[in-house]
Amino acid sequence: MKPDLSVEMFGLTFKNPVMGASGTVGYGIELAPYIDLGRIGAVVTKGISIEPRQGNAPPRLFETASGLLNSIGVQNIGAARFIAEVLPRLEKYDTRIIVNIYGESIQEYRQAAECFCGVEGVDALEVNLSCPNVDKGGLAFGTDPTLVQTVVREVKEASGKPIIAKLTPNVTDISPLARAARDGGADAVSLINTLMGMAVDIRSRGPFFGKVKAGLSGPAIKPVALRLVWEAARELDIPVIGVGGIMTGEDAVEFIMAGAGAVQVGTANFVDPAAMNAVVGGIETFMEENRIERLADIRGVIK
Amino acid sequence: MKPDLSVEMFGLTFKNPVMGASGTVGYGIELAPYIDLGRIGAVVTKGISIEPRQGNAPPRLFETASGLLNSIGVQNIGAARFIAEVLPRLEKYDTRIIVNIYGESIQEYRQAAECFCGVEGVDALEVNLSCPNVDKGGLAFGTDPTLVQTVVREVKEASGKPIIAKLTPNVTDISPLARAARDGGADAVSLINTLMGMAVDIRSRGPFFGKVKAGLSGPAIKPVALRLVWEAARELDIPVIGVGGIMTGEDAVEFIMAGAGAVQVGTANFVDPAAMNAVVGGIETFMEENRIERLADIRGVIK
Amino acid sequence: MKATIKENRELVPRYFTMTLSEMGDDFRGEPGQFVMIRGDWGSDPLLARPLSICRFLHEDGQIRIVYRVMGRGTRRLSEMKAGQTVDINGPLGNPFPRPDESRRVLLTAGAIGAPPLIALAGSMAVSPLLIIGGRTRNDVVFISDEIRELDIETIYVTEDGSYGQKGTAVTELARHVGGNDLVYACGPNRMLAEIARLSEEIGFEAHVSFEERMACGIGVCLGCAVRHANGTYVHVCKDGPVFNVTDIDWDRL
Amino acid sequence: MKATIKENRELVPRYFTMTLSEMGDDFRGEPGQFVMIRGDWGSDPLLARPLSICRFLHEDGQIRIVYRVMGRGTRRLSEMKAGQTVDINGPLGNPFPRPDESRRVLLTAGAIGAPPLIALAGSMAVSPLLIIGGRTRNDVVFISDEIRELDIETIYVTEDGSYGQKGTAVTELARHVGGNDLVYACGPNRMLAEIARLSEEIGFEAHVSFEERMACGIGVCLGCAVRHANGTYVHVCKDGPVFNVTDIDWDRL
Ligand SMILES: Cc1cc2nc3c(=O)[nH]c(=O)nc-3n(C[C@H](O)[C@H](O)[C@H](O)COP(=O)(O)OP(=O)(O)OC[C@H]3O[C@@H](n4cnc5c(N)ncnc54)[C@H](O)[C@@H]3O)c2cc1C
Ligand SMILES: Cc1cc2nc3c(=O)[nH]c(=O)nc-3n(C[C@H](O)[C@H](O)[C@H](O)COP(=O)(O)OP(=O)(O)OC[C@H]3O[C@@H](n4cnc5c(N)ncnc54)[C@H](O)[C@@H]3O)c2cc1C
Ligand SMILES: Cc1cc2nc3c(=O)[nH]c(=O)nc-3n(C[C@H](O)[C@H](O)[C@H](O)COP(=O)(O)O)c2cc1C
Ligand SMILES: Cc1cc2nc3c(=O)[nH]c(=O)nc-3n(C[C@H](O)[C@H](O)[C@H](O)COP(=O)(O)O)c2cc1C
Ligand code: FES
Ligand code: FES
Repeated sequence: MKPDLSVEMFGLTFKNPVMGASGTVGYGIELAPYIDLGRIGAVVTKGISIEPRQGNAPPRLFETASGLLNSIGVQNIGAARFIAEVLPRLEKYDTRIIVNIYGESIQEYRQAAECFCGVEGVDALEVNLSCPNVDKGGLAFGTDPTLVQTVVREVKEASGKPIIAKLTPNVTDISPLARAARDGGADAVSLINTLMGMAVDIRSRGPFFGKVKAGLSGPAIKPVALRLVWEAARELDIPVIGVGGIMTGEDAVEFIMAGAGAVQVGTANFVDPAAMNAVVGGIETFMEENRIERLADIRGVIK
Repeated sequence: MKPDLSVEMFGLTFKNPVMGASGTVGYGIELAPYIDLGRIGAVVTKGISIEPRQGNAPPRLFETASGLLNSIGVQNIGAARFIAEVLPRLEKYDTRIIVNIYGESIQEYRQAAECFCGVEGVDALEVNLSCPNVDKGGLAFGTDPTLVQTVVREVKEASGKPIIAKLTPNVTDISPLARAARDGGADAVSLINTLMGMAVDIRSRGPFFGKVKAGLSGPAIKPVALRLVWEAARELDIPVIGVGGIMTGEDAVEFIMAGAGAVQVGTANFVDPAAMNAVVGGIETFMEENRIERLADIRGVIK
Repeated sequence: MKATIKENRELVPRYFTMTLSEMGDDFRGEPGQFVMIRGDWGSDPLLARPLSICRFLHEDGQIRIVYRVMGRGTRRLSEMKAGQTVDINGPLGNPFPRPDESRRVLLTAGAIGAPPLIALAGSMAVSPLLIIGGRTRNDVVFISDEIRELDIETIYVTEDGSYGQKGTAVTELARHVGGNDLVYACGPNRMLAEIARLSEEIGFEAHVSFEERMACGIGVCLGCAVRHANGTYVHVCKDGPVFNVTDIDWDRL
Repeated sequence: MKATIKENRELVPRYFTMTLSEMGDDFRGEPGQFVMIRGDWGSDPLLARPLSICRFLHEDGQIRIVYRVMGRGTRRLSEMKAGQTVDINGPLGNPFPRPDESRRVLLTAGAIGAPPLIALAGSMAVSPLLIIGGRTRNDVVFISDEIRELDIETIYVTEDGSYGQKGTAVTELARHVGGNDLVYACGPNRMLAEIARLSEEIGFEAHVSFEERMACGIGVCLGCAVRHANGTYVHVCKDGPVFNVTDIDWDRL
């Protein structure tokens, strides 16, 4: 018997727990030549803001040991163009569409969310809480429980969509932030976003990136991501979506055992555009070999 | 002309900025067959507590992508035996000796520090602030500025030695903690200790480590370490000692450019017991090739 | 896609040629396109590396790449042996616009910039003039076998005069190029910027293949941004790697 | 220390033999000792791997290791070719106590546990009896060449009966061993625990080579802890890998 990989979250059924992580699958359609989008649970779009954004000046990428630093800067075409030009093409695929939204003030988050109010085809919003709070000197929203709760409540109200709060890992204790997201009405949390890192160019004797700091992703961060997912899952009754360094089906199973309701695959898509196929297949194989009928049988087995 | 690698910190001269990181060189003497201890700036001992400690049950090690998770649990022979049995052998080498101390309450830190009061041959104490605070449910001391300041003040008073406050990276913002260490009287701070991570054993469907969480070190964490060193160095006027994923002389130069007064080499010692020789040599080569006469010429060039 | 290494051989120190077979029947591609390539070597280095297709050996369903060992990835590649497999994604990016062969075509290569230009020359009916410049002898002769095989008219230039003319590819180009010529170039960005200036000065049309660090090679990471003359960012992997020199904001590289 | 690979060859599927030369004149070592070995392959995998010395080819200043591909590290090793170099640290750990050859010596190997026992047999004047057990044929015959070369009296045992006796190394040991015999063993910890129980029952002296994950191999990381019968932790790399079975707390592995 084929194992059942389907996942129920906030009233929706996902074919399987594997999603493309924000910023690593473009708007989703770009991967269509490489994978059957209908075989993955969902795509999460690149972060979308109210207005188009150019992103940061190059260089934007630096490879580290088993990791990648990026300083893309949320380059995107803005909500209006996304809805008009991209969404119709993306909707043709039989997969869930989650829009990742970006803002630098509560107002901006709210407005970005409003853009998707009533927009069919968008199944949920994922709120990137790692954005710098320009009103508060640039510290991420995701580091302050009060702000997390407010932002989540506002975007939920404004959009009427299920909300996934994407938490930042760069915090002392994830628990109060996870609780704040839930209290704000989040239907799920996803974590982790990138770890804050930096690279030095010893030839030029300067920072490698114009903004000095950049976000670290990839296999290097998997142990940290697993720990945070485990901590958040123990704290919450809403689903936790695990992200960070997932390259294989076995990696995904680790996150599920640590408590993840679903997983996102990010940097792996760069290494191999067909990575998500392999992750879905790997989970299936693991379940078959170990006679696991449904994911609930292994989810959160690590207490 | 040979470049000058020497470093002055808290009134002491170090031959060069390269130290063996706590927990990765045993008590120091274990590396004597592999490297000329007289060629490195200092050794930092394994964390030492008042009483001997057995450490955690195995397994204690798990290799991750470009990293290592450890759950050693501060196994050590205790301050008294260290002073009586190990120190006399270690003192014979022409290098600085820094004792890393461990405690689970302010009282324990103070007592551990007292053990070294007046003990000649011990050049400084490094206070591991990642220890769980048993009075406060196990969150690390290093996450609370008030506690950091208190612990540093107490150990300084009790030992009369220069104090290096070893900060934990698992915090939202390192600045207040770095300032707290300075305000408590720290002569330097070192960072980073390991990132908190976790590993899952999907065969047994359980956590790999008995304590579930474990500390991540190695090249995987270097970008995060660099960022924290840079942030702390901008904040402080006391030296910052950079640790995390340093494998080569060029890695060390990156930390120095990010603001480090000295560096520690940890996991690299496991990969190659002669790693510290290579790091010293690599810094020297870089300075020669780039006509840098002294480290001050490149230290903190990244603003 | 898996491809099998048929040959991997050092040409001169640091320069290698690798022939890949079993590319699959649907592997087509045109001069100027590249592949993302990676061996099966754990996660350090993590990302695939972009390398231009130097030869399409269509008869045998093979391609050839020529590369210089720069760092971790190319070194690892250089250690691979015939019979091992690599992961290939490609052909990627936009090819060189097909040259109007009624005009004189000049190819200008800076050392390891030569491979895509060799592919271009190989696709032309009439041999173009190839100018290949480099610091020293090895930086230009590494590609001689391909040049001979395709019988391309070539001027070699080295900065130290150890082989061919003494000078740089750009000074040599300046000596030969006219306003009505068509120039294709690949090399360090600094060299390409000089060609852009020259093109403005003399008025010739120039298409250059641009290099930028890449993560994905397929337009999903937005990492390979370069500033377009119109002020927006374009992406080398998807909008390039070939650009008309007038497309790039050379002052803000 | 750098050593050069003289030979690296698959014996049977997944089992390899690697001969290393240029070990340096001061490379001595005794049966039961191991080396930490690592190729020059970036930081994934990061750590060196402990492998027992299987043969000391003193005349040529060479050693031989025999290994099974388990995961990332051993697979990477298996891909290396003659002529490439590896980093070696060793010999490390405590050797087997020299057997009192007036007693009957029985060596018990669980599959890839054989290599250090081969080294021990090779150092003895009189051939001991080697019992090698494994799941199936390949898990015992991989080491046959060494056994033949050293002319070691051997009983092969497989769980599926595909080669030699049907059964396990321990059941076979139980059939042969007497209270006054001297047993040396290496294999999975589960097997060693059974031998410890047998030793208590029958009264023979047994020394086992123990496996635990290692980071440093030299006693600085304290990672390879195993519980001593006296309740403290000992470290496999420094206090072992060879232990008297009475030293280990087998109930708390
Ligand atoms: C479209 C395209 C086509 C290319 N075609 C070829 C080709 O045919 N043959 C060939 O040898 N090379 C080619 N390159 C360059 C090649 O991709 C890089 O040399 C290679 O990725 C370096 O990887 P590495 O791991 O060896 O070096 P790294 O360890 O990644 O870096 C080593 C050094 O090279 C520099 N570097 C790394 N990547 C780049 C880059 N993309 N551009 C400029 N500098 C870089 C780094 O700053 C560093 O100093 C091409 C690049 C692009 C974008
Ligand atoms: C003193 C000593 C001597 C050894 N001698 C030999 C030898 O002569 N020949 C040989 O083939 N092997 C020997 N081993 C075992 C060998 O070190 C491991 O098989 C190897 O480290 C696995 O590395 P890997 O990267 O291939 O596997 P990994 O990717 O690290 O792991 C693959 C699988 O193997 C398991 N594993 C990893 N390390 C160990 C270990 N130390 N013990 C038990 N299971 C492990 C893991 O749990 C995992 O399931 C010895 C080990 C020790 C400690
Ligand atoms: C190039 C790049 C761009 C990213 N952009 C976004 C983004 O726009 N919004 C967001 O919430 N996360 C973004 N992320 C974070 C990823 O979605 C993911 O959380 C992170 O990379 C960890 O997963 P990974 O290790 O599998 O890549 C980005 C990551 C990368 C590498
Ligand atoms: C096995 C191991 C044991 C450690 N023990 C200690 C310790 O006792 N006290 C301490 O302050 N840090 C300890 N550390 C942390 C290191 O000193 C260092 O901060 C960390 O490993 C990051 O550096 P690296 O990446 O170079 O290893 C330990 C690290 C490892 C890997
Ligand atoms: S390399 Fe990813 S967008 Fe170009
Ligand atoms: S492996 Fe490090 S102490 Fe044994």
